[in-house]
Formats: sequence, C-alpha cells, structure tokens
Amino acid sequence: MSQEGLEVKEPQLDLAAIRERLANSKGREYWRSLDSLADTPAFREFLHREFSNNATQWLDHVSRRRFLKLMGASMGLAGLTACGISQPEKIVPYVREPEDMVQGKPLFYATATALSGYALGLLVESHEGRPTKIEGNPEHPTSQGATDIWAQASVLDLYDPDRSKVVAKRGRISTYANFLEEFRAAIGAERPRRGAGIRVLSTSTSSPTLATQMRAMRQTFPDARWYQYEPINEDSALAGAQLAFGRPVHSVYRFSEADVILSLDADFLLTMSGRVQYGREFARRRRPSPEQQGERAMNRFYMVESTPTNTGAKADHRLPLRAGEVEGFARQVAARLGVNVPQAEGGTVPEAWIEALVADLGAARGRSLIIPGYNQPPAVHALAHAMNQSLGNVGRTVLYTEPVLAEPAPQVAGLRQLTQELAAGQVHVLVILGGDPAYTAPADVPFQANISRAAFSVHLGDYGPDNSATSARTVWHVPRSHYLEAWGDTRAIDGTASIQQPLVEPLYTSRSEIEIMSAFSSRPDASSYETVRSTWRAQVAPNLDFEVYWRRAVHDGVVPNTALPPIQPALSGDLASRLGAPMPVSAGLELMFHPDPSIYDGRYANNGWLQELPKPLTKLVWDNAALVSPALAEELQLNNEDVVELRYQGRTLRAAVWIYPGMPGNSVSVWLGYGQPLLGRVSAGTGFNAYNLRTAAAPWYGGGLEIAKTGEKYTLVNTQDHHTLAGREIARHVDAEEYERNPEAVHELAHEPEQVSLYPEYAYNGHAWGMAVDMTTCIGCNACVVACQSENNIPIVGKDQVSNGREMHWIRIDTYYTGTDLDNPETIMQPMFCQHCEKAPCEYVCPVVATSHSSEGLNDMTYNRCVGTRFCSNNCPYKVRRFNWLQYHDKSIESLKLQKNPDVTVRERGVMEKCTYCTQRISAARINASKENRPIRDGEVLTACQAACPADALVFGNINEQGSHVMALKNQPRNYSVLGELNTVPRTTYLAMIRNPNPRLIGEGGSE
Amino acid sequence: MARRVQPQKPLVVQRANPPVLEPTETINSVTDRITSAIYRPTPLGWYIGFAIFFSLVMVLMYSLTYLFIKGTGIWGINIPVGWGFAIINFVWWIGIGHAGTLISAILLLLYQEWRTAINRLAEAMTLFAVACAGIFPIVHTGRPWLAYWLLPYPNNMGVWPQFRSPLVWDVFAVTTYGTVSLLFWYTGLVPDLAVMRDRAKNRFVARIYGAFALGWRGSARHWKNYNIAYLILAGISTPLVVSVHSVVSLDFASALVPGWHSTIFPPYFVAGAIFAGFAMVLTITIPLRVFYKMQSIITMRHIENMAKVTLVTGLVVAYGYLTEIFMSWYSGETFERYFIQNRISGPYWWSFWALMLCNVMAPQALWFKRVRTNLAAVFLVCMFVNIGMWLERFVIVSTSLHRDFLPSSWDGYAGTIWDWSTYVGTIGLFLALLFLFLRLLPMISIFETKELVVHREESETH
Amino acid sequence: MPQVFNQSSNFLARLTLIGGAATAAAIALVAFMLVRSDYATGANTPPPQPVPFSHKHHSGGDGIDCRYCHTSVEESYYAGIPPTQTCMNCHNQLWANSPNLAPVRDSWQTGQPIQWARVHDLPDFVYFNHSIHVTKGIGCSTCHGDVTQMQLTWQDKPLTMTWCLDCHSQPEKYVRPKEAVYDMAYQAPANQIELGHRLVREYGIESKLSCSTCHR
Amino acid sequence: MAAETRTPLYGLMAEFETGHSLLVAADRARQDGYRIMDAYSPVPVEGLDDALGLRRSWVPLIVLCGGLTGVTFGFLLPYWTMVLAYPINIGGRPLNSWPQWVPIMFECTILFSAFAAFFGMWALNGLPQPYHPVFNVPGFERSNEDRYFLAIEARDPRFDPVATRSFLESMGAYAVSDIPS
Repeated sequence: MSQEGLEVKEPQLDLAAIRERLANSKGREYWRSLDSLADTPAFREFLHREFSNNATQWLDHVSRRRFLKLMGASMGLAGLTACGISQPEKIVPYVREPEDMVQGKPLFYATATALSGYALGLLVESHEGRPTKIEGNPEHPTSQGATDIWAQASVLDLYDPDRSKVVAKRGRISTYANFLEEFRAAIGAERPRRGAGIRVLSTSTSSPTLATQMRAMRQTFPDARWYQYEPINEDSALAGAQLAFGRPVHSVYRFSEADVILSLDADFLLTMSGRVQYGREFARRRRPSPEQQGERAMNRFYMVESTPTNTGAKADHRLPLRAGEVEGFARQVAARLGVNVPQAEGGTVPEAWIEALVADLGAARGRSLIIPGYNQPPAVHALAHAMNQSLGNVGRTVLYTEPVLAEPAPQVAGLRQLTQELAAGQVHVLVILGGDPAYTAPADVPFQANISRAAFSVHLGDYGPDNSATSARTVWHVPRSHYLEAWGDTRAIDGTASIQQPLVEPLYTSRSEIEIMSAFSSRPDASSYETVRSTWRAQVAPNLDFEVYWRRAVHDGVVPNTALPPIQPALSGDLASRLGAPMPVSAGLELMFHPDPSIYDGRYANNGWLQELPKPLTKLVWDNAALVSPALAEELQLNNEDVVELRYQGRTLRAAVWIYPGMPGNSVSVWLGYGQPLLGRVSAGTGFNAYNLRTAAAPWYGGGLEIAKTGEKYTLVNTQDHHTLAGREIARHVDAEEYERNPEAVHELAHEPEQVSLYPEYAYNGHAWGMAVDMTTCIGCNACVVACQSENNIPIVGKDQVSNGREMHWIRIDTYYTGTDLDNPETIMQPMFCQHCEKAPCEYVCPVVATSHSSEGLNDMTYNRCVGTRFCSNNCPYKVRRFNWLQYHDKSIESLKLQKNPDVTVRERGVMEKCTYCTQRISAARINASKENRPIRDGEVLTACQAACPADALVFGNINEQGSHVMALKNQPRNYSVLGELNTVPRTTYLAMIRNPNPRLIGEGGSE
Repeated sequence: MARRVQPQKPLVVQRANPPVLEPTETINSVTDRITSAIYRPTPLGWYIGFAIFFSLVMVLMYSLTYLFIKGTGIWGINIPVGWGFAIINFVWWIGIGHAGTLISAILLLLYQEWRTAINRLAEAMTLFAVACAGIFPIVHTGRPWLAYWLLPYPNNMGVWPQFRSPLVWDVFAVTTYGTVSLLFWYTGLVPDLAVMRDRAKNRFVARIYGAFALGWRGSARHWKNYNIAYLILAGISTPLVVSVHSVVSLDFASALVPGWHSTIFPPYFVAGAIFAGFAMVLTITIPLRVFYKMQSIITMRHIENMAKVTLVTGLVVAYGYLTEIFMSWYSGETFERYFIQNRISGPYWWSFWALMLCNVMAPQALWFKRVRTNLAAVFLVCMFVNIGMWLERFVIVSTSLHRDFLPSSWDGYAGTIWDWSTYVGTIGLFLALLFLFLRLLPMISIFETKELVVHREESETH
Repeated sequence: MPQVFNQSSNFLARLTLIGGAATAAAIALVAFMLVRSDYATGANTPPPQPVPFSHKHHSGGDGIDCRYCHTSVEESYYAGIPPTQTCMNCHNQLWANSPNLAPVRDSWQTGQPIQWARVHDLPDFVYFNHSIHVTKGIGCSTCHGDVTQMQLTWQDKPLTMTWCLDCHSQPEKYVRPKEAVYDMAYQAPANQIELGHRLVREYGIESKLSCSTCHR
Repeated sequence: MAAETRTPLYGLMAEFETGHSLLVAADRARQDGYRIMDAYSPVPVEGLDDALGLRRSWVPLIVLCGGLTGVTFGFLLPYWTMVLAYPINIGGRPLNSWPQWVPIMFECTILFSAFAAFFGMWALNGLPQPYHPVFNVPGFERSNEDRYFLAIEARDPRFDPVATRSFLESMGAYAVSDIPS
C-alpha cells in the first residue's frame, strides 16, 4: 500500500503555475493558497515532501549507520530491569581521592576552543573526570555565556571512536619516541642549510604560544617557512584591508551600537568568526523599540546575499544577489554615500531599494554598519571600509585592531607556493599541524600529490592514515590532542586571550601542535603545560606575581586586559584607482562555495550530532546538496533529489539538487566538507565533495557552470516537509510600526476565544516553571538543539530513520515561509519543543501514568513506567514527543558512554521521551536552595537550550515570580500561546516575530 | 417460557419468503445432518484449507518474534503517525466480532427465529475475531513485555493504571466482551455437547464431549434455569455489544486530533461494526453451507435477511460519513475543515474514495431482491465491505494523524512488509481457529433447530 | 447406554472446578508475596565482600562517625565510598598485617581499587539524593537500619517504590531532629507524629510525590 | 421383578414419544400425588415446569447481586487508586474524574452479571454432574434425540415399584424401565 505509485507522478514542478497563482494572491494568504493548490504531486514535492522519502523498513538492509541503532535480541528484555530482581553491582571507590572533588558532584572548568583561529571561551562540565557538556563562559567577551553548535558538539569529537589512537609510520603502529628521534634527526640535518628545507603548514591560529614557537623555530632555522591554510579563511578581508589601508587590519563589529545594518553577503550570525558575540549584540538591538533599554530603537537590517542563511532570514529587507553582483551593488551604494569609485554599468538592484537603503544609512551616520562577507572579493571589503569611514562608523560600530591571527598571510597563495616548493623538491621536512589540507586544498593545487616529495613528513591529525587524506600520504602520523586534552592558548576576535585548559589526560597517545613544535626547541619533549606557562610568564609585568596571575587567568578563562587596542588606519586616498573597474559579472551560471552550516569545512564530518542536525532553513540532514533557486529549477526542469553533473572549469562533480527558495537565479550553491568516505563510520557515504570543484583563483564563486541532468535520483532527507503555515496563526509576525501603533496586533491576527474550562484550577504554589521564546531574536543557529542533545543523552538515529520521521531531537526549529515572492520568501523560525501544557492532552490518555504533572507544573515523562502505546504523541498538538522505535542508544561503543550525562536516564527502546525543561537541573537547584532554606533564585536554573542561546531567545524561569526575567517577556503584549485556542494552557509561550521594514519599501525587497 | 408463548408468526411469514427451515427436515434429520459434519470422516478440503491457514499462523509467529526482537520500528509508523496497521487491524477485528453477539443476543430478544441457523457460527467467529484483535493492542506497545501494567493489580511500585485513559477502558471492554461472548457461546453449546456425547462412536470421544457437557440431561429443571440464564446473558450482551465499539471509538473521539475528535464516532462505529460483522458472517456462511450441504438449514431466507441488515447498517455508516463532513465544515474551524479537505483531496485521497466505493456504493446493490438472492453477488458485495471497513479504519487512524495542527510536523505513512505479514497472519489465525471449530463442534445449534421443527410440527397439528 | 462416567466423576468434576480456582488464587498470592520478599528486594542478606568490613566494629565499637568515611553525604547525591587512603589512615598502624586486610594493602600498593559489592542498589532510573535527606532530618538508620549492629552490612529495608512513597507521603512518620540524623540508636519518641509535623514545618520539608522527583 | 427389587431402585422411567403426552403424564402424576419426579426432553417443553410444580428460578436474583457488586467495584477501583492511593495531577483533570470511570463501572457490571448468570445456572442445575443414575436407563440417550421421559424417584413417599410402574404404563408410556442407582 506504499503510496509511491500514487505520489511520484511526473515529478516536474509546475512552478510557473505556483508563481502565477501567487501573483494574484495577497500577503500571508499566498502560502495557504499554494497549499490548497498543493495537491498536485509536483507541488507536494516542492513544499510537502512527506512522501518523497518514505523509508519503508524492509528486512533491515544493512544500513551504513547500523551502529547508530544497536540491534539484537539482547535488548528484548532490557525493560525487565524494572522488576527489581537485579544482579549485584560492584562499587569501585578511589584509591587516593582527587582534591577539591566531591564524589557525585560535577565540576566546571574554564577553557577555550578555537575555530579558524578565533577563540570561544567555555566552561566545561566534568563528571568524575569525564567532560560531558560544554557551556559558554560568561566572563569571556565573545561567548558571554553562549555557545555555537561547533563548540557544543566538540565534546562528542573527544569520544569519537574513529579518532586516531596511535602514532603511525607509513601506516604501521609506532611510538612518539621513535617519531621524535627521526624528527630530530631530520631537522638536525637541516641545520647546516639554515633550515631551508623545513616547512610547517598549520591551520589559522591566534595562539600566542604557537606564534612564539614559530618565531623561535625560525631563529634556529632562518630559512624555514611557516604557512597557514584553512579552506575557510580571511584572504579577501586581508586583501581588502591591504586595498583600503595598505596594511593588514582586523575589523571588529559592534552591533550593539548599530541602528541600521547592511550586510554585503556576510553571514555574521552563523558561519562568520565572532558569530556568538555578534548574535548576542544583534539580538539585543533586535527587540522592538518599547523593549529596548534607554531610548534605543529596534535596529533595521538590510541584507544582500547570494545564498539564503539565517542571517538573511532575520533581515528586514533581503535581496538575493548573485555573489558576483554584490560588488557592483556595493559600488552603487558607495557612490551614493560619497565614496568615489568607478561604477559597473547596469545594476540589477531596483533603484528604489538602493535609494531607501542609502537614505536610511545616511540618516544613521555613526550608528550604521556595513559588513562584508568573507566570501566577497577584496574590493567589497575595501568598499565596506570606505563606506563605514564616510558614514563615520569607524570607532563606533566598527573597530579596527592589529590582526588577531598570528602572522596573517594569503593562505591559498601560500598553499600554492608550498606545493610548488614540494614539487621542486625544495622541501625535506614537512610538518603539517592539524587540518586535512590534502582534502581541503583547492582542486587546482596538487598539494596531495606532492606531499610525498618531502623526505620527512608528518601530519598531526585527528584521524589516522586510514581515515585522513593527509595522514595517508605523510610518512608519519601523530594523533592530535583534542582541546580538552592539552594545554594551549588562543585569542578571541577582539584579541582577548584565553588559556586552553585540558580537562582530561589524553585518551590516546596524542600530542598537540604546541608539543610538536617543542621538538624544534632545545627541550623536544616539553609538555604543553610548561610551554604555555613560559609564554605567559614572558608576558607578565615583572612586578606581578605570575602564579596569581596564571591561576586567575586559568580560573576565569580569560587573561586580563589582553584585548587589542583600537587603531585608526588611514584610508588610502587613491582607493578609486586601486579598485579599478569592477570585475565583470560572469555570464551564465555561477557556482558558489560555502562552509556547511553543520559540519563547517568538513572537520566535523564524523560528528553524528552535527550530521543529524537539521541545517537551517533547508532542514537537510546527513548530506549536502546543489542548491538552486526555484526559477533555475523551473528553467532547467530540475527537481529535488535529481542527481546532476556540475561541469565547472573543466572539472565535473555529481551532486543531488535541492530547490532552495531565496536563492538568486542563475546561481548554484554547494556546501563544502562532505564526501569524506574515509573519515569514519558517521561520515561514510554522506554527500559529495565540493572541494573537487573549488579552485585557488575562485575559492568562493565563479562563473561558467554547466548543469547536466543524469536522470538519477539521490535520497536527500530533511526533518521538515512542510514550510507553509497553511493559513494558521501559529508563528505570528507583525511589523514594528504596526506593533507600536497597536500592541494588540499580534492577538488580532487570530480569533482567540475566551478560554473556559470545566476543570478545577490546580494551585502551583512555590515555583511554577515556564518559558518564553522570542521569535524576534531567535536567529535559528541550532545551538539549543545540540546543547539539548548533549545535556539529555539524545541518540542519533541515522539517515534512514530520520527519513521516516523518527529524528529524536527534543527541540526542532520550525521554519515557515511567508510573503509573496517565491524566489525571495520571508522566513520565520520558531523553536518548538514540549510546551508543558497545564491541561496536557498527552497525560490523560496515558494508560499507565507514565506522563503526569509535577507539583511545579512540569509535564513529567517517566521513562521507566512507559510501555510505549504512543497515544500521548498522537494526542500532542505540537508533536514534540519522540519515540525510541528501535534500540537507538548505542551500547556497543565504550568511548561514547563516557560522554553521557549521568543525571539523565539513557532511554531504552520502546519508550517515549521529550523535553523535560531540564528537570535534572531544576532538581539540583531545588535541592541546593532547599538545603539553604531559600527559594530558587531567578536565573539559578538555566535550561541547556537557554544557556547555549546567543540571542537570549529562550528564557526559562518561575512564572509565579512577577519580577523574573521570564515574566518580563511573558508580560509583553506580543506574547501568545501557540494553539492557545485548544486551551491546553502551555507553560511555554511565544513572543511574536517583529519585523522592522523601511516604510519606503513596503511591498518590495521581500517585505510585505 | 416467554420465547415459546409468542404466536408462530414467522411461520406465517414463511409462505411469502423462503422458509427458515426446509419442510423436509425432521427432528432426526437435523441432528444427523449437524452431527455428521463432525462424526463422518474429515473431508480432504478441510485438510487443505487448514494447512494453508496454519502456515499463515506461522507467518504471524515469525513476524511477532521479529517484532519482539527489534521493536516497533520495523513497522512504518513514525511521528506524527504513531498508530498504523496495529490499531487499524485491532478495530477491524473487533468490529467483525460484533455480528456474533448481535445475532445471538439482540435477534434472540427480538424473537428472530432465523438466527438459530447462524448464531452458533457467528458466536464462534466473534471469539476468534476478538482473539485476533486482542493480539494487536499488546504487541503494538513499545515494550510489550510490560503491557500487563495496564491491568490493575497491587504492585510494589504503588502505581496503578490511569483510569482516564481510553486505552484502559479498552482493556476492560475487550476482556469483558471476550469473556461474556465465551460464556454465552459455551452456555449455548452445553445441550449440544450432550447430544455429541450420546452420539459418540466410542467411549473416549463420549467422555471428552461428556466432560464439557457437564452431565447435561435435559431435565425440566435444567431447561428452566438454562432458558432464563441464556436469556439474561442475551439481555446483558446487548448493551455490551453496543458499549464495546463505543469504547473503542473513544480511543479516537476522546483525543483532540482533527478527524478523531468527533461525537458521531460511537454510534457510527457500532453501526460499522455490525455492518462489518454481517458481511463477514455472509462471507463465511455462503461457501460453508454448500461445502457442508446445509442449504436446508441455512436457507436463502438467512442470506437475504443478513443482506438486508448489511444494507441498513451500511446506510447508517454512510450517514456517519456525511455527518463527519458536514460537522467539520459547519464547525468553521481551520483544523477541522482542513482535515476533511485533506482526507478527500489530500495525498490519501485514494483511500477515502476507495472507502466510499466499498462501504457506500457497493452495498446499495442489496436494495434489489435479485441481488440479495444471488449468492455470488452477495458474496462479492460482502468482500467489498470487508475491505471497505479496513479502509475506513485506515482513513480514520492514519490519515487524520499524518497532518494535524502544526504543518512543520506533517509527514506521510506507509505500512512495511512487517505490517502486512502481521495482518495476513491474523487472518490465517482466524480461519485456522474457525476450521478447528467446524471440525470439532456442532456449527449449528442442534437443540434450537430442533425446536423449530417441533414448533412447525405443533403448528401443523393444531 | 449414555452412562459414560462412573459415580466418582461427579466429585472429580467439582474438585477440578474448585481446585482450578483455588490454584489460580494461590499462584497470584505467591507472586504477590514473592515480589515483596527479601529474595526479590535483596534485603537482609549481606553480600560477600572482598574485605569483611564490620560497621558494628567501626561505627558501633570504635564509634567512628558516618561522615568520616561517607564524606560527601551532606553535599552530594552520593554518600561516597571511602578511598583506600581512608582505610590506610588507621590500618597502616592498626592490624597492619592482618590477613583480612590484605586486599586493602594490595590496593594501596598497586593503586588498584578495592571492588566492593554494592549493598544498596537502586535501579539506574532512580535518582536518590543523600544530601537533601540528611539535611532535612531523615536519619541514616531510617533507611539503612542500625548498621552499628551489623557485622557484615546488609540492606535493611526493601527499598521498593512503595517503601519510598510511604515516607514521601507522610514524612512526619519518620523525620527526626537534625542533630539525631547520624544517631544510629535513635528511637522515635512516643509523640513522633506531633513532633514530625513540627519538624516538617521547621525544616521546610517538601517531600515531593511528583514522578520527576526521582525519575528523569 | 423380585430380582430387581433386591437391588436398590433410584426410580422408574417412563418413555414417551411426544412432548404433549409427557406433559399430560406429568400433570396426571402430580394430581396423583407424586412429588419427587423429573422429566427429560430433547427440547424444552412448554408448561412442563408447572406440571411438575417447579418453583421459579433464582437465576435473575443471583445476576442482580452480581451486577450490583460489579458496578460498585467498577467505581471503587478507580476512585481508590486515582484519589486515595496515589493522587497525581493528570493533565489538570480533577482527581475524581468520575464521568471517566463510567465505562469501567459499566463493563464491570456486565462482567460480574455474566459470571453470576453462568455459574448461577450451573449451581442451580447441580452441574457439573457427569454421572447420574438416569443415564443407566437403556435408550435414555434418545432424551437428547427425539424421546420424552418422565422419572418418578424411589424417594417419593407414594412410590411403589409395582403400582407406580402400572400407573406409568397406564399413561400410555412407550416403555417403562427401572432406574438402577
């Protein structure tokens, strides 16, 4: 009875019909009308994909991610433990008990992690020495207590069973001692040649210690060279600064000061460095004016972008532009802002739009901000500098500092040069510190092929010779220590330094970059601890007691006053001539490369949490795709999941198509980082490798792409089939102006009948927990999803299971499209999780009291009582309950067990689960408070999602306490209950999404 | 007692219609005919049939074993569609079970003499259908080995079932229904078992039947208590049969899912159940009476009457569908309106329209006597209804769930091979049990049929 | 001749009937008692230990305070099992070469922990917190019995859910003055209930009956 | 005859061909003063109860008691468990959601009454009783077939092997035979 036969008819989208239909519909109506016209299989393919991948579970064909759902009869009787008669357990106490540790109590340590060189300060929770959960460090400027998905998920990498565990020489197990011996010998041989044959290739780093070591190394070996390469790098920003100021300058943005923001394709909320801090500050200014402190007003945000991102989704005016057209646009705006630059002929952007934008910017001199994307050419960066200059933003919304990264240099060029040197046989000792350059190198830089030219080569990497392209070709492989295993230091975007403090001894025989570099020094086996300390000892003013200084720095996770001072670089006068004529916009199709929103540049490809994390907007999991606009799909007769061949500059790549509303026409976007079959059991068989098309000349985008249909299909799986609101006032949104005029506007959107109940009101004395979700500030960054997953031991289930609607995330970020433009829809993101209804429909249908109400109004889920009738889920209007259809939690892999949170039950097959408001955290706080005979303080309980949220969009607290943060939000007139008319009395309420469009542009630029 | 003092109306009616019992039948021939079905050597056809159905039972066993080992994930169900085949089949089987009790109880109270020829068979079907139905609620749970937690028993957790849950009502309703049907059926069997005892060829067989006959000796005192007890059982079974499917319907009606949350459910579920039940009885009896040469006892009169009942209940069901559509429109509520639109024209449109064809169109043929008296035609219509009633549950259970309140959680549903094998397996179980019954017990109530003969003779002599 | 049974069969028939019913009832009863029995709950049988540690001697005889070994009982959910270190504090002097203490010494030398057999073992899905109970005036002996009388330690109470609920629904029946918490010999006074009610108020005891109090 | 009188006699059994003649015979016997007697028939015979002077059945009363027990149990069980034993807030519903106990109460009523009716009937009929003297009568198996029997037991004060036999024969019995006990 599988309805494939009936569903997948001639699967060609009739987008023309849809567009035409929408033309004569108005406003929010449109998606509903689409919905009603949706019953052509074609349209269902478009917005309703519920049937395109109905994974009918035949005799369980050995899934490539079988390990994710441990099978076997062994589980059959698991539940019987409920019966009491159990085998005697052992207790294994310490022999010598560690100091400052109370058995059974978690400890938190401050540390920091760096991505592409920039630090995020963290507090890491440790249970009996096992790091289990990442939190943000409130003391740290870029974190301010929040985190991003990569920091959250990094703890899983520590326990990744596929991590390399041993030093290897040519694939054979060896020891670090042996390595060190040969290494010393090799560099010894270079001494006479002043180290002319030594090359070190590292990833971008801001580590003072590493920098110092590099300098020291080049004192001993003057002719040695240090290159840095990361696929996601700042080359354009660097070149842009060179253009504008004639020197490398690092820009830091202060969104808290910006009233009007123009983003030139800069995804500053998700992938750009500083994302967490920027997210916080952006969100702070995003609240509707009445809610802002002081006389501050809600900011207005214009964005031109080449691929839809959360950042664009938050924009008041979003303009899809091909990446190549952004420069032309920037020049147009710059000219109107009084910057003298040659113009491109014939811009595609509507005049009115630019006029309105420029007027807005001009009106907000010194309070505006123009921010260029790292994927835009140097010219755009230079223009941004010039515009900010002319708008008087420098020193206000834009701060310039000396570079934070150590010795910034053009990285792609550097890698190319290194490759040439290798090819020329000039390199005898090649030391590759981290990364996987062989995999991430541009397709036209034959780095991989030339590694073996170096007589001695070593790769310090996370994955061994069998799993990583680089280690497979170097002579030596040394396992790289996770940042939770080794000492180090790193700097945040504003230069603030943090000590990277390890929480565990290395699980395997791994080393850190710093330890490898010590090999160049006189003390080859110096520990990272000593090295880092010595670096900082050198920094400390002699009058200070270093031990105090050090302890404080380590404890706080921040080295005091290390932030870089702002500088005032002079804008070069002849910018116009330096810029020259604009790069001609490539005709035909344009191909764009972006870091993957989940697995970044591919380093996280073996991280199950991130692979199964629904990517923002598309909600795709486990794969990347060739993203095309509806218009292009229509033109090329493409459909979702069509496998196409991308022909680009003489290279070809097969990829699956995904139609992505909001993409500019004539351009295709691909995410980097996939297609690493070797990496591990998680990454195996996911996606396609977009690096194969990326060239050194055009690392971010380029023209001349051709697409050829292969007629094949590839199953892409996403977690949300429907992006329409179906005319239901679920995710409400109004414009700022209207909201200020009429605060009740939010409630007038829908009929809200007066709620009467036959049931008695239960009294919730003391604490009554509730949550407020601000859809205005929510940036859909997914940090909450991963945080929840690691806090609550939520399993990963694999592509097959997800394709049948069985993902286990307790939080999902529902994404709805509204607006009237198919090619540039408006987007609403609504975090959805258990609403903890006071009149919970799930509870009264449970036959065994497995779900019930706590005295504090929590909707408790008692796993060990659940028999799994699933009635609760059927009767949940929000469908936020998750069921263990099979044995999902993997018991076979020891290392993964170490990550589990001991305060949360690991669920067996056959039981229902859902958001608990982090009841374990509430209970801990309650016990502490109760022991001190006091009520729980506001903010004492932070749910995992709330703690991770950079945007302060999730606020949890006691709704009995009027002064509490949560009530402050719930008292806003834009506060409403989703599906309130069902009278389920949810404890979680939502603050409507407020947009702040420019009145002059109403009806244009993708606003209503 | 009451049942006998009433005038012999049916016999007058007989003139017009085919008789309830062919005049050729005598008090002895009846007994011979019915008992010989058991005492004469087993026909080859029986062996073949039983072999087939028993192998299906093995399929069922295999599927359930695999299910226990792997978990409900082997089925197609998901979030949002948390219930699929298991619940559909459960409701389907329970429905089929209803004809038995109805025929034996309600028709008894209504003095419908034509029930005698078919009540025994129908009651047996009830039991077997309930047995099949009973499997599903247990195995569909995530942890079936803990399903007993739905029963109220004193445990050292101090926790009890949650009596607000329709699922607990189900437990009570279905077990009660099964038990009462069994008692009723057995009570009816006792005098016939005595006949079997006394007709036994050898002492062993005689003792087996004898043991179950409890030493029945047809004394006046026996008959007195027997008749009153039988009548009372019939009396209480009548509200029971109505309650059971009402309670089953509450599994849905008491939830707030659009397409479930509906007050029309109890009545139209009951009607649907009777509808399905009679269809199934016909499906079984039509071939059976030929195979066992029972045409003179199960006459065309019976076929026709059952066809009529099917037609009437079919109309009630159709009315139910209409009401549902009307109410959802009349409510003016977004979700209600959407669900019905989605049901009619959504991705599962085919199931809805197939349902209309099977349950609404097909039975209309039964308006015509020529159809009602044409065995092949009646059989065909009944097959339509059997399928239609399954589809009805599919439409209600799955297509309501797959798109409820938040579009973000909408998803599709399709059964897997394991869903199907379990379903087919229970059909095998049902028929296998039925075959055993036919082989071992009188498929028609002997003493009641004899009563018919006696009455006829009396009415002729007077 | 329809007489297929002999006279005795009447008695037999009725016996089977009554007997059947009786057996069923008996089975139910046995099951009912079994799950509550010590066999099922594991109560009252000291498990074999690597070292025959005697609470009777240490806390009874020597009068060592519970918290000397169970250090974290007031701060953590876990009362804490002492590290070998703690044993050695005394036993590098006392009984320094008693054969019984060999495992302890080995552990101290080799650094290999002693593997004790767990006496009080709650299911993994139960989250019990010692600290809150002892700070709210629930005595050790209320749940552990008077260990000062235990040569080898055994589980004194059934530790079934009903047993937990008994106190959680009526804490006044068990709560005692804070100072008496570690008093193993403590006997509930005659006016326990009245005292209990007072203490419950004083200590602000909110003995919760919500599922999430113990299960998460 | 003398031989038979030696073995203790359970009674005499008269065999009739129609229910009507049985009815007449029973009636006559009763008028004649016989009390301890019983009739056996393949199908119930209308009016036989009165003819034999049987009291009206107790079954309905038993069932009533069963039903009342059921309904009480059906209310007390949920009430005790949900309100007294372990009261929990379930979806904000009142602890005593009695309307939701109704299905339970109803089903229990039915179940208990059914058992009452079933076993009540057994008890009143003295079932199970696989052995009974009347089965010793040759040809008694036809009582399930097509013949009607009237038994007058020896315990009857008016019973006399000879007189009673002749009395029964006078009734136009197809055959009269001893019932050996």
